[in-house]
Amino acid sequence: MARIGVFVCHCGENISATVDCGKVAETIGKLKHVAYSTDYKYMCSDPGQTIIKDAIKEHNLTGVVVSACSPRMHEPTFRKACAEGGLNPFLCEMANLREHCSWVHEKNDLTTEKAIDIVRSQVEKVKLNSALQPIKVPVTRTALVIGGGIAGIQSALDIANCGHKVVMVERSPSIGGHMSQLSETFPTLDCSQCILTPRMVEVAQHPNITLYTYAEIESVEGFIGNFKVKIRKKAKSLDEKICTGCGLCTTKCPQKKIPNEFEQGMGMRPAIYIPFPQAVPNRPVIDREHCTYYIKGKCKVCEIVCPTKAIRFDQPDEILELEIGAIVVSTGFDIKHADFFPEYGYGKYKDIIDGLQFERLASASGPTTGAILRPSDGQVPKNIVFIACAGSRDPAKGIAYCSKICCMYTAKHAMLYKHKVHEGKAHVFYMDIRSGGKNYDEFVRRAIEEDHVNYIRGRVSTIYERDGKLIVKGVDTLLGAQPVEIVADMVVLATAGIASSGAEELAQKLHVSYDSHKFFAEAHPKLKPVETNTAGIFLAGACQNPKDIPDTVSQASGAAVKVAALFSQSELTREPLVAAVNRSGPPMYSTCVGCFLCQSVCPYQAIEREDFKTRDGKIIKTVAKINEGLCQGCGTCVALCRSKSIDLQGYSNNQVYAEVVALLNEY
Amino acid sequence: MNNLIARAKELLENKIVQVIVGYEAGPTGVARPAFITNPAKADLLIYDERCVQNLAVYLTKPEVRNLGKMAIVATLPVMRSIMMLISEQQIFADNIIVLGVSSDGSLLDIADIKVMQAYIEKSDLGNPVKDRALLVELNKLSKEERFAYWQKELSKCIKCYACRQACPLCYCTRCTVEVNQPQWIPVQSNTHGNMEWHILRAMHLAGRCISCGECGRACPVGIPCHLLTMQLADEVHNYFKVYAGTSEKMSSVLSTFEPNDKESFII
Amino acid sequence: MKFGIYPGCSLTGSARDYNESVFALAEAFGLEFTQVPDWNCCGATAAHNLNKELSLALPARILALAEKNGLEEIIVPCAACYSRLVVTRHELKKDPELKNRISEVIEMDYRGTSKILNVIEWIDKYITPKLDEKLVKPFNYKVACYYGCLLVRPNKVLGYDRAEDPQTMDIVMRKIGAETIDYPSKTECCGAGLSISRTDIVSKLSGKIIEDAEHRGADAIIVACPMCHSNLDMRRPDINKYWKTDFKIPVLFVTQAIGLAIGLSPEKVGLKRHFVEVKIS
Amino acid sequence: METSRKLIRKQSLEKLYNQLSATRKVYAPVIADDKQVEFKYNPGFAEVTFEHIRSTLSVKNIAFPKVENLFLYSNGKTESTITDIDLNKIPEVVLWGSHPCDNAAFDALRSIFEWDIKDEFFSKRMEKLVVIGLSCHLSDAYCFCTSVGLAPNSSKGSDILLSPLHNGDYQADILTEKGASIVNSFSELFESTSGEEVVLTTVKQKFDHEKVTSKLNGAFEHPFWVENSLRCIGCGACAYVCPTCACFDIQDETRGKNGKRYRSWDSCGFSMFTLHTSGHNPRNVQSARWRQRIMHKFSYMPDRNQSLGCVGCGRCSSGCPVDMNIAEQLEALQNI
Amino acid sequence: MSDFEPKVVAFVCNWCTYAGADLTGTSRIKYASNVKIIRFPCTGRIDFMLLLKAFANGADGIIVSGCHPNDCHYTSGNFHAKRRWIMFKELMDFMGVDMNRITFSWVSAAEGAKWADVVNTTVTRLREMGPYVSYRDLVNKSVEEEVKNE
Repeated sequence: MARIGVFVCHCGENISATVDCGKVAETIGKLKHVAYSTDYKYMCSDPGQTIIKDAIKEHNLTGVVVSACSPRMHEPTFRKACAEGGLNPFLCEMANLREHCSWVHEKNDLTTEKAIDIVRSQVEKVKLNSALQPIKVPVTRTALVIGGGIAGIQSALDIANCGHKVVMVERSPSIGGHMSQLSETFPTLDCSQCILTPRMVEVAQHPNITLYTYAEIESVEGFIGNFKVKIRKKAKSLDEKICTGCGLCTTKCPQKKIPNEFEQGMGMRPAIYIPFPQAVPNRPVIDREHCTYYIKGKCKVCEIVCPTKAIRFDQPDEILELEIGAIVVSTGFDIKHADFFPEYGYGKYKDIIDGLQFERLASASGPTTGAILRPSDGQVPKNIVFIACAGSRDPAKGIAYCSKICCMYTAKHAMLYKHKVHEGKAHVFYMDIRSGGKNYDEFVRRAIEEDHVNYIRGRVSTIYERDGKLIVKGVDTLLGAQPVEIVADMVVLATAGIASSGAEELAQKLHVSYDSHKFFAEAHPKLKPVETNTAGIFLAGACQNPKDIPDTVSQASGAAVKVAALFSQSELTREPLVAAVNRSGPPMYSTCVGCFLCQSVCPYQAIEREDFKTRDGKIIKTVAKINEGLCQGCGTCVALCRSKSIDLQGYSNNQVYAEVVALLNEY
Repeated sequence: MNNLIARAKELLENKIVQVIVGYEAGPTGVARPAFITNPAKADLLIYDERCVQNLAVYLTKPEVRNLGKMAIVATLPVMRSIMMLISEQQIFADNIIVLGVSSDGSLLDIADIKVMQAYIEKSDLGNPVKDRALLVELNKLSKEERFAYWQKELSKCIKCYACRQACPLCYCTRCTVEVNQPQWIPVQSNTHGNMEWHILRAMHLAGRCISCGECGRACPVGIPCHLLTMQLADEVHNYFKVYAGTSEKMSSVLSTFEPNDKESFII
Repeated sequence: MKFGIYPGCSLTGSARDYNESVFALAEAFGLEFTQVPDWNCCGATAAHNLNKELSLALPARILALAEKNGLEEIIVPCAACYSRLVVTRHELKKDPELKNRISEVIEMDYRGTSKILNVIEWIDKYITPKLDEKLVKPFNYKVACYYGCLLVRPNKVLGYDRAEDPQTMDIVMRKIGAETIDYPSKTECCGAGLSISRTDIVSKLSGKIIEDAEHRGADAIIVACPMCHSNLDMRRPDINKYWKTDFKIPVLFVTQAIGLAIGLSPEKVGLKRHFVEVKIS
Repeated sequence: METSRKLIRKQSLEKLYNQLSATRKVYAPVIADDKQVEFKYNPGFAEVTFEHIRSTLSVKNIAFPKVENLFLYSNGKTESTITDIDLNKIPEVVLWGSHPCDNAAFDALRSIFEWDIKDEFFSKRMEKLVVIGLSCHLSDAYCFCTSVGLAPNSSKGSDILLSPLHNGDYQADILTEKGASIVNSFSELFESTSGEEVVLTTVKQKFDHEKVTSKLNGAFEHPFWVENSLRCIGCGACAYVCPTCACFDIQDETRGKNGKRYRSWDSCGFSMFTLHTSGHNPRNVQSARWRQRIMHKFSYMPDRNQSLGCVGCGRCSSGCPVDMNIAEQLEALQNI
Repeated sequence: MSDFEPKVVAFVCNWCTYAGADLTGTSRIKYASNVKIIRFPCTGRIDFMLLLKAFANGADGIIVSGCHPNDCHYTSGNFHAKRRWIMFKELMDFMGVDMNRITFSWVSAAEGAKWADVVNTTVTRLREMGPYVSYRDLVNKSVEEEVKNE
């Protein structure tokens, strides 16, 4: 027989001011199976919790209903108290008399009656609660970091330094990401590569890190602690073990007219190439799409010149299968290019470039070795216009968000230009200057005040070319919406940061959600910014939304800590509020009939197949089975299941049914 | 019909299948299901306008399955049922030979599932004409009149579950009505409980009903319960532009979604 | 199929040259039109500033009349009329309740079944396919296609060409042998609705467009809107006075240019009605 | 009691009906809107049909309703109180115009409900029941009363049996005290017999039920059952329309603190009928359940209840969605 | 009818509407006390049969509420729920059950005021509609049916 204890809290006067707590306790005390019912000023206080613990022992309670505030507030508190009192914590329920009753209704009989109804329905529910045990899941202590930009590098190093194994996968031939393309970084104007390359080398040399470049994620199965990941190592067409990275092949390759990705198309590279001089690993790959041998069937110059005979034209892609415990997604971002802007000529004007292209122009290792020159004619631009918010914060362009980094890098660009072209004039069109961050606003002020960059608050409506110049037509809203026309030599668009190409496909492989802009979605915007909705998969950097280097690095370290925390024990404990498919003896095994419609309804791929077989291996029946490691307990499958073969622990059919009946009937 | 018999004989004689599920004439003249395992008895097979039962219900019946590989005489609803059963992993396409019959009774050449799918796709997949007319009539009534109509009809229900048993898609080994923790549907037959049962049944067939009308035909007390599932089949098409049982990869309407599914009643 | 034509006020008044060229082309290509019977004002440009229902009811009546008379497609040469008709169709499609209300106002059933074609869509669909065989005098000039505002905006509603740097007219012109220049004033404002009230502004704005076209070496400006034409052509003396210039670049309707290219006479396509003399033929 | 035979003219029959239905519940057959024949309480005489072969449902519900409350309960803090059903509230009912097969079925039911201990609900209802039966002048291919020892004019189970005469009048056989008491109350409506001939249908005998019973003994494992039940879909229609099927389920239904225990019809044809808590199901396939149905009616009941469990009404076959024709199968059974 | 106070059961998801209703409380926004809330992890968990059970047990009205589309804590439970309610509503309409007695809404954890508004408009509407007599009759009649022969 159930023996339920009911504890009605006054919450000071928060509840008792409108609800007659004594009457609630008294009325509920008369119910069948209620062994103990009392009210108290502060149930959550130490003495209050002691009342519960004592009552559990004294009355040998089989269930507890704490009638107080919202369970979202104190459910963990009271469940813990019950556990300390010797009762399984999942045999404790809360009746929400504060947020859902006393605070929202006037003091009258109806309010007290409602309180009684709420408590009664929880009494009926708790009678049907089961003593649940936390779920234990084993953990493979190897992390996978997807993406080798600064976010991935930071995460990988942090995790590896905690003593855990890390596998890093980067789809391009070298790690380094966008940061390796940058010239100097705000707000300190230190050289990006100078601070990044040591980290890149550290990754390559770290005993705990295995690096796969030119590789992509093929598939991800499993769940937290137990992922099975397939990685496709694209053929680099050479034997990395033999190759010394001398680079002779790259200089002899006859095909040299391929737009260089690293230079944002502002330089050319051969078909066999090392993306940039500091690349890690510093070994070339053959771009089969452009290589003459793969296109026409002959050439093989690289093979001939290679001193170590490392070229392997017939090398196949390789598929690796790895056991992984946690995944950090750090796939970064892309930017929109000038061709996205009709009003700026659909990309047809060579001297309208984007921010990353400017970075390459300004970089000492870039195509102009750091000289700011017009792409069209190689002249030094005397008049340069920077346009912030190119695409960003523009719902009409489908990008309502702020790309966050552009204000700062535009100021940096203008400064770099002024430092290199002293007599030149730099203009910045902006909407607002968003320079929140340590030393950020000071940096912008320096650009304006010391480097005399002309900041114009307004948008640019159109740019067109006339007589070899770019006519920039905009407006100065601080001068009463005065039209402004600048005859410029070059325009730099601070284009919107967007999700990295392939982000959507990757999200689908990982089964993590993503927003309408294809940025990966965090589990909670404030309190779980590095987690995803899929347990065991974490986010770092700009794959979540555009962010600057300090933010990226912080988040990457945050993700690393999440991974390290997960890896701190050999098994993981989870709340047991998960679904379960019933089981019974043969010949039924389960009432599940195996239609597997629940598989398509489950957001977490938590539903698996289980075969029941005869001794000689013939399948008698295949039924659904919940993977407790994956199930998050939403219960959508439960409501869908026609034969009611799935139930949700903590919100079972029996429990919710009892709640409905108890809310509406006299007892 | 001769083609059908010849084909059935051939299949049995060559041991391609062990049983032909088709129709025969009973002693009172009604057509009824027949299970022919002996080629000599293939002559019993008939196909004419009396042959209306949806034979797909036998595809999931253990004792019929035990007979071995089967060939089934399949009208359009049977074919659509087969599609649903494959998509819901209850049967395997490889284990069945479909002896398709067209609406005029001629034997179709259904070589495989692809051919069957093509045949289904070019057929009229809406509800049967006579039922469409009934639905139109009912939809014309006021809400109160409809409530009264269904109360009257469902008061007749004796909970024999012939509607459920006759339906090829009600293949669960345990039905919700047999769950007693909690007792979702009262065991006894009363109008209210009967109504809950028929709501449950219709909802469980939402997006799955292939409009064969078998449930209504099976009802011994003449409740037009097939109109409930057929109304939902109409609505499924209205809202989601799909007909059930048109592909072996059919994803069920209620277990999938589109983010932009349109509704007008959620505030 | 029955084609309808909705001329609107301009084509029967200030833009008779346009009207003549459209009909001349149709005749040359064996196409026939039925004028929408009992047509009324489309409401441009004033109605939508005053009363939304009126601004929708006027075009809705035109469309309802077209439907009623079985006109599956109607060509609307005037860009302003085109804009009003398409916007109305869009608004009424979006809001069924509004559609019912407007149907009551016009006392006619409006369903939205007639297709609305602007002049370039019409050319693309019915003229271009047979253009090669009829082309006798390639239009070997450098031209600046001027689209103005209403032909391509609001782009999301019209769904025609692209709002910035539109191309459709350029493509048509290149088909008849012209060289089209790339210039930024394609969709700059001509002064449009201020044509009567503030001719100084028209002079300023239209002048900039003409200057840009001339500067880039165009021999002619090509338009597809009566309002554009009148601002660039009829207002030329004012423009020249305003800018103290002597722009002589002629302004042709796209239909006139095609007409010339297939060998129609300048009179036939209404060139004689222009204010700025057209020395092209 | 000594049976007697009277004549009742057509007009008098109407008077009898009207007077009976003015004073008590009369359960009589009518043809409903959807052409189904159903029994209703106190329909107008004009509505009452004399021309039906069989009603869709049998009339067993008058003694064995589809749902019967057994007792009510109320849960208190520590104990529950039980309220019995007041059997005296069960009203007197005249069953009018039911055919001999249905009336004979009451005897079969009695053999179950009053086998060892008397089921007080059933017994009370039977006690309050007066049956004015009607011999059959119509029959169809589904009828087989003659094969189970009955006939179109069997008097078994009737208190009064009416049989139609050629001239439209009715012959009334007064068979029991209850019958006599009705005739006595309305003696002015009854006359002496005229010698006019009774119109009866003939029902062809399809099998010999004793032979069937003896064949069944030992036929438990016969392949017949699987072969002949393949098309059975396992619904409960046959059991629910059957006048002699007596299986029931017992359930508690609680709402709030009050509840009731009731019994309601069940069917041995349902797959879950014999499911054990362990998961084991002794009759786990439909053939076993079909066998049970026939065995029960033609072997176990004759053996233990000294009564056949079938009256040959043919409802199970006419109502079956897949034409499981019981007479056809019994005919075949006697030759296995 | 003016004194009539409808009984309303609300089926809400834990993450949005339950939290939203908590916010209504924290904001001390008053609303009608007729509504009693049952907490579910997700709208996807809400079985349509529970709605019928609420009516059968004497509810005059029902509120079903969860996270706005795209906001589901479990990413897609509310989308599945939406389809389920579409079908349920159409079936109920066809059977003549009064769907004006059920309010379906999306109330986020931030919409405390919207929750109060949803409750108040529902209760006001139900007060005007009066008790759900026809459904209650159906249930009561069914209870009587059992004793029809007595």
